Amino acid sequence: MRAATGTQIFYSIRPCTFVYLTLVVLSLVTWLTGQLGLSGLSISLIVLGLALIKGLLIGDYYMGLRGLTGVWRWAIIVWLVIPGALITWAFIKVQ
Amino acid sequence: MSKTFTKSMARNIFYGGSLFFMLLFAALVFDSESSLPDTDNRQAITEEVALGKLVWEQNNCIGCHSLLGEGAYFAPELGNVYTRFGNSTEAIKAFIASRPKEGIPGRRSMPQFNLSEKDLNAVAEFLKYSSGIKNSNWPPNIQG
Amino acid sequence: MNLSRPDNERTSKDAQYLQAATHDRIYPPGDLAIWVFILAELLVFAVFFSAYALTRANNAELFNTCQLTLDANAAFINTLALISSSYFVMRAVAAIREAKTQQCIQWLIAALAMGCVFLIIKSGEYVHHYQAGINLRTNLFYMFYLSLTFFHFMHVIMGMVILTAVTIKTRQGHYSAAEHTGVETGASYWHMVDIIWLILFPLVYIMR
Amino acid sequence: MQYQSQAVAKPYFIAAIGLFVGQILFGLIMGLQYVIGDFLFPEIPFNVARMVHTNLLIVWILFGFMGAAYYLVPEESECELYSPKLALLMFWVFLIAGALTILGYLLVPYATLAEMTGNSLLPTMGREFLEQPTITKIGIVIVALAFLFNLGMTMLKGRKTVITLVLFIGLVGLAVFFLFSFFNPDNLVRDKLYWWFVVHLWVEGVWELILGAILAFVLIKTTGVDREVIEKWLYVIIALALITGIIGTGHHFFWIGLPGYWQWWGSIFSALEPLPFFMMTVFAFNMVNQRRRNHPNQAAVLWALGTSVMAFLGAGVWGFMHTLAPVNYYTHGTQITAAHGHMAFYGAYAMIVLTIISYAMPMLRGRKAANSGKSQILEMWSFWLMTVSMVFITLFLTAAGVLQVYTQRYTDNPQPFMAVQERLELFYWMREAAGVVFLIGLIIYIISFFAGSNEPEQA
Repeated sequence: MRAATGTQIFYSIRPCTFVYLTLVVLSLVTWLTGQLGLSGLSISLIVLGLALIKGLLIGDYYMGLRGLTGVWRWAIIVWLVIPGALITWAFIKVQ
Repeated sequence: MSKTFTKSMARNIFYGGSLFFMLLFAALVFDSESSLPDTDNRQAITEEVALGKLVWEQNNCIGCHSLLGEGAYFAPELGNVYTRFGNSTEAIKAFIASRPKEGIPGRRSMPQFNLSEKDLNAVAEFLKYSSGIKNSNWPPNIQG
Repeated sequence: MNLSRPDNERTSKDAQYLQAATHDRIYPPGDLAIWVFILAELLVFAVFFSAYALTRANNAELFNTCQLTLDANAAFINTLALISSSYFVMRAVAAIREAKTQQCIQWLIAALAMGCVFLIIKSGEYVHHYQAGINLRTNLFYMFYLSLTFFHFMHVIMGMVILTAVTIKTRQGHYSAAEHTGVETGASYWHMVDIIWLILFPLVYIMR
Repeated sequence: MQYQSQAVAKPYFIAAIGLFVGQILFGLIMGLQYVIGDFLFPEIPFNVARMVHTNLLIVWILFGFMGAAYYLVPEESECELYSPKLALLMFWVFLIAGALTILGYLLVPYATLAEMTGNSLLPTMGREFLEQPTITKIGIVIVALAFLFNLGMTMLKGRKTVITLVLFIGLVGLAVFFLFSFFNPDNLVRDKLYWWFVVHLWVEGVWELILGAILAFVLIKTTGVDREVIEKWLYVIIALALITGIIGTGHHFFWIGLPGYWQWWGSIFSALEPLPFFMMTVFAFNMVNQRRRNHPNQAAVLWALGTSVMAFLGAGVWGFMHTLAPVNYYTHGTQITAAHGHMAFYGAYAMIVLTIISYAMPMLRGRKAANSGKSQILEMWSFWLMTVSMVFITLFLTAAGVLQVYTQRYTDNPQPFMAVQERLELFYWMREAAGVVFLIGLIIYIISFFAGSNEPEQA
């Protein structure tokens, strides 16, 4: 049994609603990029960057990793950064 | 702060995860089965080839050779022996039939299996069929 | 932008949150066992994503051509569905923390409904591909596209099974403000399903 | 020994060790045939020696698993075995069937054996590791069913623990997947596809559950760490093993005529297969470090730790080395495969059986917990001799494999198979030498059962 001391309450609703709206807007931008037929390295990398930011927001605010002192938050960051870097490298290679 | 790490959750993950991946595996195998006619050279499977496979098995050829890379590594790969022997079943038959009974002093030698003409033909046809399987261009070269 | 800035009306509550934030938390919410599983799954997807990008590097023309045959609109709607359901799940966790069981159940059902939307739209895409004769063996692009999305699709189903189980247990009164690890555990898994799609969507549908 | 019926494990363990000796002798014969091609030809051609070598391996490991189950299930369930008589009967059935099969391999040509046993009625023979006559295979199924029935009934009437449950799931899986050995279509591609359902889903699937359960049992007993903790780890490890291992089967589907997507699915999942083995190593060392007591049987602890390390090296590292499709394209079916096979089988399955034997045998032979110090020292010597020589066998075969790949596969001027084999002779000689050291280790292992047997237990 865990005591309800408040230590378990680590994300409040309002910031998460902001996060939600941010995620919607960023996804909209991504979608519009496709609709406008934008392509090329810089566009791709911006889209990728947005995706990684979205991932970080989910990890921090929804998964509740923000403020963790141990390795767990880093696990998600590393998960975002390493494939992100590999994808970036692969896209640069094509050009 | 205490960490929550319960046995029941670990158990659920074991059962759920295993079931999940078994289903995924089954789905992939099912898809593979439906695609096999494109690659497995099944139109070449005659009764003779089927007999050849039985001869292959009943003489435990896999105990020395590999076939499509699987088996023992004591003797050459035979998935492509048909092409290596100049697309000739005759050459395969001649090789098998001419193995010395007492071996070759100091060297590896294939046993003399005393196959009947029918079995000999069949196993050569089986190897010819095997060489027609589309297996992503393996082995890398003719030497197997 | 400081998203956790305290608001006047909710000062006491937010002060509590802030206190929580400064308190040394080491472990993420939910059962640690699910986090081991989540990391393993994320690892698989990370490798899959990287493999996609690296293969694309050698087949850019093929990938760019085939990408145009995908329905980015459907994928966008699916993105919204998953983001929303993640938000709903977050609300469900917040509700159970305040012992609002009924609200928790409602949010969970809303999240499940969003999951259904995702499955329906994605299935529609698959039917479309199937009718066009596209399968895992068509070419490298479709191999990756179908593998990645189908693998993710199965995770959505898995996540929905978990959320359904959590909903039922919530309804049966298994969780309280003090003890609701199960809800957090299910939520964490569901957010993982979401986070994967958020990378998958731009990578496979948009980036070119 | 807490329950009378645990004693049925003893003949199983003795048979396992006996067959192990046979396996090693035939391994040495084969090793010699690699360099002196006509050694024992035509009396024992290589294919016969290999069949005996691999089949003895499978049979003695199975004996070990059964013995382990008969030993630990009563103790875990806290009740006597449902039917010790049935267990003993099945022991003799299995031993006699196994012995007859091996004698059949050795005394008559394989084709004659096939004819004698009516293979053409239901052809299942002549496929790697599944060379047993169809009748033997049916016998194995019957023994397995009786065995599972016996265990199941015991578990039903007693305490249900995670260890017995996991062990039982593993053993049921072993029996179920073996049924695929009866499926042998004329289509070579489908034959190979389902053949792997036995071979891969055994060694990289359900056997890992058995391995995990036995290891967990020995660790609970020797370290005194809380059962709850160990069982949690066990669940996580076997979950990861199956999550990676099931789709990991795809690493066998690269070059046998199956669709190309297996190269991706198989590579990705099997690349993660080392993870559960790594966790197992961490787990074993953690538990021993957190031990609440020093168990007098230090040899058993050594075997348990050794298993976790060698399984990780053999199955994990050596498996990963050639599991990625672009690498495997060149290494498939070379001595690299042989190297991996040797260390993985020894490290994971031979060693876990030796672990449970090491733990249980003193009790089965009427001691309280452990052998005398003298006996344990000899046993530890045998551990190091066998393990280190297996590392060297693996290294020499790996070196041979690398050279083989370079001269036969990864080159513009590929040499014929036999020409390459001659260039590998030095490595094969060194492998044989390491094999002799392994045999010496095994002999010392057997001596350790008799040395100091009238001396008091190590405290």
